[in-house]
Amino acid sequence: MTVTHKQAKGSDTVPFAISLRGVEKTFGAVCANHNIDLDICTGDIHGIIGENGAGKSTLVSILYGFYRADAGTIRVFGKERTLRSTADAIAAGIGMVHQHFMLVPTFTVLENIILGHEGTESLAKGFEAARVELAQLAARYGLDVDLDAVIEDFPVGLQQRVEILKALYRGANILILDEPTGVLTPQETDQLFDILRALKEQGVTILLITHKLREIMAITDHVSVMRGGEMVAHKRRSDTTPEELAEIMVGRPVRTDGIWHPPSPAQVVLRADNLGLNAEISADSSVLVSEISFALKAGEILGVAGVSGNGQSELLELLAGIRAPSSGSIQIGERHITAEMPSSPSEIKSLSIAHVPEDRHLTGLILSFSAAESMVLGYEEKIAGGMAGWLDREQLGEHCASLMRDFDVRPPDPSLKSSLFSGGNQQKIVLAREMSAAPSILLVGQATRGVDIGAIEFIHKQLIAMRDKGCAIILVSVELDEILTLSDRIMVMNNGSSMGIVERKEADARSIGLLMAGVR
Amino acid sequence: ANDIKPAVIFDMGGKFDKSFNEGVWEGVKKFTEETGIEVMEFEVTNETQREQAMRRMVERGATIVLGVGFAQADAISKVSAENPDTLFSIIDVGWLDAPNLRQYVFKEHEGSYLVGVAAAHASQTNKVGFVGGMDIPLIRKFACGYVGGVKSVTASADVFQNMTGPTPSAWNDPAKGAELTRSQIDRGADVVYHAAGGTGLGVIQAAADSGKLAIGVDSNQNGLAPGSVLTSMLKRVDVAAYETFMDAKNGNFSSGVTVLGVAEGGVDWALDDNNASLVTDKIKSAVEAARSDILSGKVVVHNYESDSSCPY
Amino acid sequence: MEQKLPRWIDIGLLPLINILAAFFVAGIIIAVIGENPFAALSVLVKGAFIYKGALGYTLFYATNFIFTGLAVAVAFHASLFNIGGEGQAMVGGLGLGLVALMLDPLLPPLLVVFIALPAAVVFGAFWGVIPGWLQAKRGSHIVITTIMFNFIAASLMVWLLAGMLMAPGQMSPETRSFADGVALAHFHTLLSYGGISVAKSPLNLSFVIALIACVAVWVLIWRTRLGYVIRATGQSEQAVIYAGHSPAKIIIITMAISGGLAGLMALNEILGVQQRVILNFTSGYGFTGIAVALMGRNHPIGILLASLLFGALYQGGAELDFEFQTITREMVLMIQGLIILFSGALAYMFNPLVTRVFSSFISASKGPE
Amino acid sequence: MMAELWLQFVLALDATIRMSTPLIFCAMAGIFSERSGIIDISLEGKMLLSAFAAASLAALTGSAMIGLVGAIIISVLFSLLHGFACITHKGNQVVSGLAINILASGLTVTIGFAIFSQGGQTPFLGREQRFMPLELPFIEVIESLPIIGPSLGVIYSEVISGHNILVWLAFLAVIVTGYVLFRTTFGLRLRAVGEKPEAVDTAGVSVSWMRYKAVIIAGILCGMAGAYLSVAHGGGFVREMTAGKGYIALAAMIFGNWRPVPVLLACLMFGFLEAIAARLQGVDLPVIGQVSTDLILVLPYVLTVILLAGFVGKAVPPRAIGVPYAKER
Ligand SMILES: Nc1ncnc2c1ncn2[C@@H]1O[C@H](COP(=O)(O)OP(=O)(O)OP(=O)(O)O)[C@@H](O)[C@H]1O
Ligand SMILES: Nc1ncnc2c1ncn2[C@@H]1O[C@H](COP(=O)(O)OP(=O)(O)OP(=O)(O)O)[C@@H](O)[C@H]1O
Ligand SMILES: [Mg+2]
Ligand SMILES: [Mg+2]
Repeated sequence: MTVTHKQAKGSDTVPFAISLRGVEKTFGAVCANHNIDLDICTGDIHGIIGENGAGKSTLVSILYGFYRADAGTIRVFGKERTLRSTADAIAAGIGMVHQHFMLVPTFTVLENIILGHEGTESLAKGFEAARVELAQLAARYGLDVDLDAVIEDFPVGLQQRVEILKALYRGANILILDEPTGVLTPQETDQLFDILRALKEQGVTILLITHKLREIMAITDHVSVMRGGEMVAHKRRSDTTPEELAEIMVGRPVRTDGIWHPPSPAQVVLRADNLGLNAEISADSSVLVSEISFALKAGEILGVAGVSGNGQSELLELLAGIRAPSSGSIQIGERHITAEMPSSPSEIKSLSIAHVPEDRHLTGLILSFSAAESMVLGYEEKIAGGMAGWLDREQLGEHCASLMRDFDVRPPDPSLKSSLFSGGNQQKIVLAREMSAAPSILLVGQATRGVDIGAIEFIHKQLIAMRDKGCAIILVSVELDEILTLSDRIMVMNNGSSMGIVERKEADARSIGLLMAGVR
Repeated sequence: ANDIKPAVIFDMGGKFDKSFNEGVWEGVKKFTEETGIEVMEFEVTNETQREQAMRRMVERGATIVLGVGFAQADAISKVSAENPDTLFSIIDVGWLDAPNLRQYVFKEHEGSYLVGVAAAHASQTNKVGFVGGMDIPLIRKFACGYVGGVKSVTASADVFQNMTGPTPSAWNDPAKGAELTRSQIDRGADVVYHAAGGTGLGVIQAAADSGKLAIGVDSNQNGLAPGSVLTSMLKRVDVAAYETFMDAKNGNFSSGVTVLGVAEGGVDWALDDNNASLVTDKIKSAVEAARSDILSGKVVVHNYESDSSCPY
Repeated sequence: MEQKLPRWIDIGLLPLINILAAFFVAGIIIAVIGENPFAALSVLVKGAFIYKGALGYTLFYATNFIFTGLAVAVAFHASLFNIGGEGQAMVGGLGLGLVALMLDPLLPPLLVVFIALPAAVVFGAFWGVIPGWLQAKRGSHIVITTIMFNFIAASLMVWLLAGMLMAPGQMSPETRSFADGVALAHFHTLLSYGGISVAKSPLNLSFVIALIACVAVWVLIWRTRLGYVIRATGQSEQAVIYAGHSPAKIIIITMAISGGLAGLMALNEILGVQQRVILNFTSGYGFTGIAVALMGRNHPIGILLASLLFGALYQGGAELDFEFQTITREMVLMIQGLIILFSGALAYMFNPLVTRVFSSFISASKGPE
Repeated sequence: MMAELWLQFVLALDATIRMSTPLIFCAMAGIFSERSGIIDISLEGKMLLSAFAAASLAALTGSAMIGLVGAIIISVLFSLLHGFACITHKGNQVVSGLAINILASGLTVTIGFAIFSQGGQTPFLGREQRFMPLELPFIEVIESLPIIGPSLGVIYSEVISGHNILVWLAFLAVIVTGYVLFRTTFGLRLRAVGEKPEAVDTAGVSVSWMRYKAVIIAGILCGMAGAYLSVAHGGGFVREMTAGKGYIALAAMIFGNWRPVPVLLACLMFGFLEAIAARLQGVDLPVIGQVSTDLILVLPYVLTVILLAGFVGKAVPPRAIGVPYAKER
C-alpha cells in the first residue's frame, strides 16, 4: 500500500524539501524499508511515527547518506541526489540529530561542533571563526551552550542542543531528529520544541521521529505512519486525532489511560530514613541525595518524579544496593542498611527486591548475549547453583521462551542476540526477568524509555497487575505522564532532596511541575 | 673410509652468529672444501628440536653427528646411546660418557687470561671492562679468566663487568651492548672485552665510536672495526669441527674428552694486519710470556666452573 | 546485501581459501629463491603428518599451543589481554620443577607426578593473579604488567637456574634431572604396551590433558555460572555489578584460571620431555598462543584447530629446513608469518567475493524469479 | 667524590637519552595509530624491518640519509599492510601485528643473507655511513662561566650536546605529535576517530582514510626508530636487534595514557632505569654493597610495576580502540 499526499500549500513553484519514490532497503532477510514514497513540504515540521522496528531510523539513515538505499530515488529541493555518504547529505543541506548522539564524549562542545568542518588546518583559527558564527546562530535560534564544556559532563538535553547546533553550523536547512525526546524531561522537551519552532520560523524544514503522539499533535504540520517497513498513512495534523494515529500504528485501538484503579496498600515493607549520598570522587564533594525519608507499603506504586539529574537515579541505586548511603538508613524487614553496614546488589536480591535499571543497554542487558542469557542476568543461580554451577542450555531456552510468551516479546526467539531486539522488546526482556522473580519490592527506572505506544500500554498494565498482587513498586521516571498515570503516591525530587510526597488525587501536571522546578 | 656421511647441528644462535656457531661452520666449510664431502646441517629453533634433529640425522644415514654447544648434551647422550653404530661428537661438553661419543671442552679461561694480559697493557687508565650476554656459568668463566689476566699485570686494575639481560634477546641486543660499553667507558674503561654474541657487535662499535679498544671473542673479530679491536679471544671450534669429521673420515675417531687449551692451540689470541698497529711489542711479549707461563704450568688460570667462584 | 553464508562455508571453505592464499604467496617466495614450491609443500605436509614420528611432533607442539591459546582465550572472554602466557608458563614449570626436585627422593615417582601437576597450575595461576589483582584493585593496565611479568619471570629463571637450582657439576643453567619415572608417559611407549609400535616422538600424556582442558574451558565458559559471569564482565562491568557480582573478584579469578592454563604448558615440555627445568623451555609458545587464540576465535574448537595448524607449521617447517639447503629457518618463519596474516588478520578478505559467488550461484540455481 | 658522582649521574642522563630515543619514536608512532583506534603491536616488527633497510642501504650506497629514507619507506609499506588487514578487511589488529612481527624476523635475515652473505647481518658501517653525534658550539663558553659553569658545562656538553640528528628528531617528534594532535584539524579528527568513529563518519569524513593516514604516520616514525638503531646509535644490523623495544614502547605509551608528554616521560623513565641498571651492575654502593646482577637486570621491570600500581591512575585508552569500524551494528 502506498499513499502520497498532495502538496500542502498547493503551489507548484515551491518544491518539496524532500521527495522519496520507491525507496527500498533490506538487511539480510529483513526488509526494513519497502517501496517508500514520501513528500515533505519545505518549511514544515513533519512527523514520522511507527512501532519499534517499523523502519523509521533506517529511512532517515538513508536520507542522511549513512546507509545506501537498494532502490528508489531521492530528491532534495526538487533536485535528484545520490547520497553516497554523509558528506553528500551535508552538502545537500541535510542535518541529522541521531537517536544515539554522534558526539565524541571527551571533546568539548566547540570541538564536536566543528569536527569535519573546521575550515582551516589550524585548529585555533577554526575555533575563532566558529565562535563568531556560533554566537550568531545561538542568538538567532535561542540556542545557548557553553562552548568550552566537555560533552560527557553535559546532561542529555544539552547534548542534544549541541547536536542541533552542529547540524545548523554545517548549513543544514533540513533537520532530521530521530526520537529526540526519548531521553528528555518534559521541560527539556518544551525547550526543544521552542527551538524547533524558531527553526521553522527561519525556514528550516524539520523531520521528526517520535513515539509520543502528544508531541505529534503539539508541533507537527503533517504526520506519516510506518508499519512493518512500509509507509501506511499520511495525515495532516489538523485532520487527525491521537486515537486514530495510534490505531493506524498498532493496528488496533490503544488505551492510553484508564488503566489505573485504586490500590489496597498493606503493611510497610521498606522505610528510608534521612537517606543521603555524597559524590565519591568529586572535588567539591557535592551532595547527590540528601535527607530522603519515606515509607513504602506493599501493594502501592510510589512514583518518583523529577527533572533528570536531580538524584532520582542515585536514589534508585542506593535502594538497589549498588551504592552505599553516606548517611541515614534503609530499613527492609529486620535489616538496616547504613553507611557502616552497606548492602550489595546480591543481598538486595536476597531480600526479595528486584530492580529494572534505567539504562537497558549498559546495565539491564548484555547486548552481545543471547536473549536467553540476558534473561537470567543476576538470576543465574536459579538455573545454576554455586559459582561453578551448570548452566543448562535447554533450561535457559525454555525459561526464556516461556517468559517471552508471557510478556509478548517479539520475535520470541531466545537464541537471538539481545542487541537485535528493538528497544521496546529489550525493555520487555528486562521487565520479564525482574517481574518473574516475584519480588515483594520492585524498583523501576524509566520503564518505557524509547518504547512504542503498544508496548507502553502493555508494560503499564503489567506494573498495575504486579501492584495488585501486593508488590510494592517504586517507579522513577522523567515522563510526568507516566508518573501521573501509574502512581498511587508521588514523591518529587529536586536537587537531591524530596519536595514532598503528594497523594494521587491531589496531583496534577501543574502542581507536580512546580515542585519539580523547586517551587514549593 | 670414504662412505662417511657427516652432519652438524647448530644451536639457537644460528650458524651465522658471528662467533661460536659460525666458528664451527668455518671448520665444516673447510672440511667440505678439502674433501668434497657435503655436510648435512640443521639449526635448531626450540628445545625439542635438538633431540629430534639428531634422530633425523641418524635416520637419514648420518655416520657422524656433531652437536654444537652444551645445550645439546642431554639430547646427544640419549641419541648416542640409542645408536651405538653412529659416531657422535659435541663441543663444550665434557661430562658425558659413551663409547661412540667424543667431547670437546675448551679452556676459555686461559684464552681470556691472555687477552686480559693484553688489555691490561693496552689500558692507559688501568680500568678495563667486560660485557657478557647472560649471567650463566659459561660467561662467568670467560669473565673470570679475563680478570685473572688483567690482575696478573696490574693488581690494582678495575675490571667492570656487565651482563646484558635474562632473556634470549640478550644475545642479540647491540644497542644495549653499546650502552653497557659506554657506561664502562664513562667510568674510565678504555679496553672492553665481550662474550655476548650479536650484542658484542654493539660493544665493538661503541668502543670504536669513543676511540677506545674492544676485544672480540670466539672467532677473529679484528676486522670488524680495524684499529679499534685490540685482539680477539679465539676459541678454535673450527678446529674441533674439522678434526671430528677428518678423524671420522680417516677412521681415526676416538671417544672421550678432548680438552683444548692454550697448550693444544684450542684457545688463542688473534694477531693479524687489522690489529698489528695496536699490539705493541710490549703487549706482544707480555702475552707470549703469559702463554709460556701457562704452558709451563707456572700459571694455572682458575676455571670458574670448577667451583662457581672467581678468586681474582 | 549481507547474505548469510551457510556454516560449512564460514568455518570450512573460507579458512581453506585463506590458507591456500598464504601458501600461494609463500610459494612465490620459494620459487623466487629457486626451489620448487610444490616439492616444498609436499615436504611440509609430509614432514608434519606423514614421515616417521612426524605426526607425534606436530601434536606435541600443538599441545603447547592449546594450553597457551586457551590461557589467552579465557582471559579474553573477560576482556583481559593476557600477554603474560610466556612468564606464567615459565613459573608454572618452575613450580613443577621445585616440587619434583624436592619430592623425588622421598616419594614414588607416580605420586610425585600427581603432586607436581597441580603445582604447575598453582604457580602459573599465581603469576597470573598478580597482574590480575593489580588490574582489578589498582587499575594497572594488564598489558603492561603482564609484559613486565614476562621479563621478571625470565630473570627469576636465570637467577635460580644459574644459581641455587643448577645441577652440581654441570655447566648449563638447568636443574638436575628428575628421578626416573617422574615423567608423563610417551605415546609411543603407551602404544607399545598395546602391541602397537609407532615411531618415537615427544608426544605424551600432556596432549590428553590438553584435550581435557579444551573441554573443561568450553564447559567453564559456556556451561557454568562462573563462565557466564566472566563473559558478562568482558562485556559490561556495570551490568555485572548490577547483577550482584564483583568485577574485581571475577578479574582475579579469570587471571588465575588463565595463568594456570599457561602453567600447564610446562607439563608438556618439562614432565613430557626434558625431565628437568631448563632455561627458555617456553621458546615463545606463550606469545604464539595469542595468535592461536585469536585465530581460533577464542573458542576451544577453534583453538584446537589453530594449534594443529601451528604445530604442523613448526614441525613441517623444521622438515623444510632439513630437506632444502636453500630454505632456512628464517624462511620458514616468514611462511608462518604469512599464514598468520592470511588466515588470521586477513580472515575476512575473501568473504565478499565468496558471498557474491555463492549468492549468484543460489539465484542461478533458483532461476529467474 | 661528589663531583665524580655528579658526573656519573650526568652521564647516566646522557645514556638515558640515547636509550630512550627509539622508544620515543615508537611510542609516538603508537600514539598516532592507537589514537585513531588501531592497536599496533607491530611497532617491533616495523622497527626491525626499517633497521635492516637502513643498514643495508647505508652499506650499499654509503649514505646514511638514503638508509633513513629507505627505512621509512619499508616501514610505511608494512603499516599499509597492517591497515589493509585491519581497516579495509576489518581483521584482528593484534593478529595482524603479530604476523608482521614474525614476518619481519624472517624477512630481514633472509634478505640480508641473500644480499650480504653474512648470516643475515649487514656489514659493519663506517663513520661516514652513519649519523654521527653532533657537537654543539659554545661548550667552552659555558664551561667557563663563573660558579655554575662547571656543573652546567657538564650537562651541556654531555647531556645536550653530542647526539646525532635522529635524537633531535625524536624530541622534535614529541613536539610535533603534541601539536598535530591537539592544535590541528587533522589531530582533532584523528582523536575523534579513535573515540567515536560514528561521529566522524556522520560529519562527512571518511573513517578509513583517517585511520590510514594515522598508520602511515606511525610507519614513518617507526622507520626513524629503526634507522636510529642501525645507522645512528648502532653501526649495522644484527638479527632480532630490536630485542623487545617495540613492546617496551607500547608499555610506555599506555603508561603515559596516550598523551605525548607523559609518554615522553615514560620513555625517558624506561631509558633511565636501563641506564642506571647498566651503571649499577657490579658497583659498590654505599650501605647496600654490591647488588646482584640479576636484581639489577630485573630492576626496570619491577619498578615499572610498582610505579604503575602506586602512582599512575587507571589508563584510559581511546574508546573505539581495537574495534573495526562498521556501520552495521
Ligand atoms: N544495521 C542493521 N542490520 C540489520 N538489520 C537492521 C539494521 N538496522 C535495522 N535493521 C532492521 O530493520 C528494521 C527497522 O529498523 P529501524 O531501526 O529502522 O526501526 P525503527 O522504526 O527506527 O525502530 P525504533 O522505533 O525502535 O527506533 C528492524 O526491525 C531490523 O530488523
Ligand atoms: N544488526 C542488526 N541486525 C538486525 N536487526 C537489527 C540490528 N541492529 C538493530 N536491529 C533492529 O533495529 C531495530 C531498532 O533498533 P534500535 O536499537 O534502534 O531500537 P530502539 O527501539 O531504537 O532502541 P533504543 O531506543 O533503546 O535505542 C530493532 O528492531 C532491532 O531489532
Ligand atoms: Mg529507531
Ligand atoms: Mg528507538
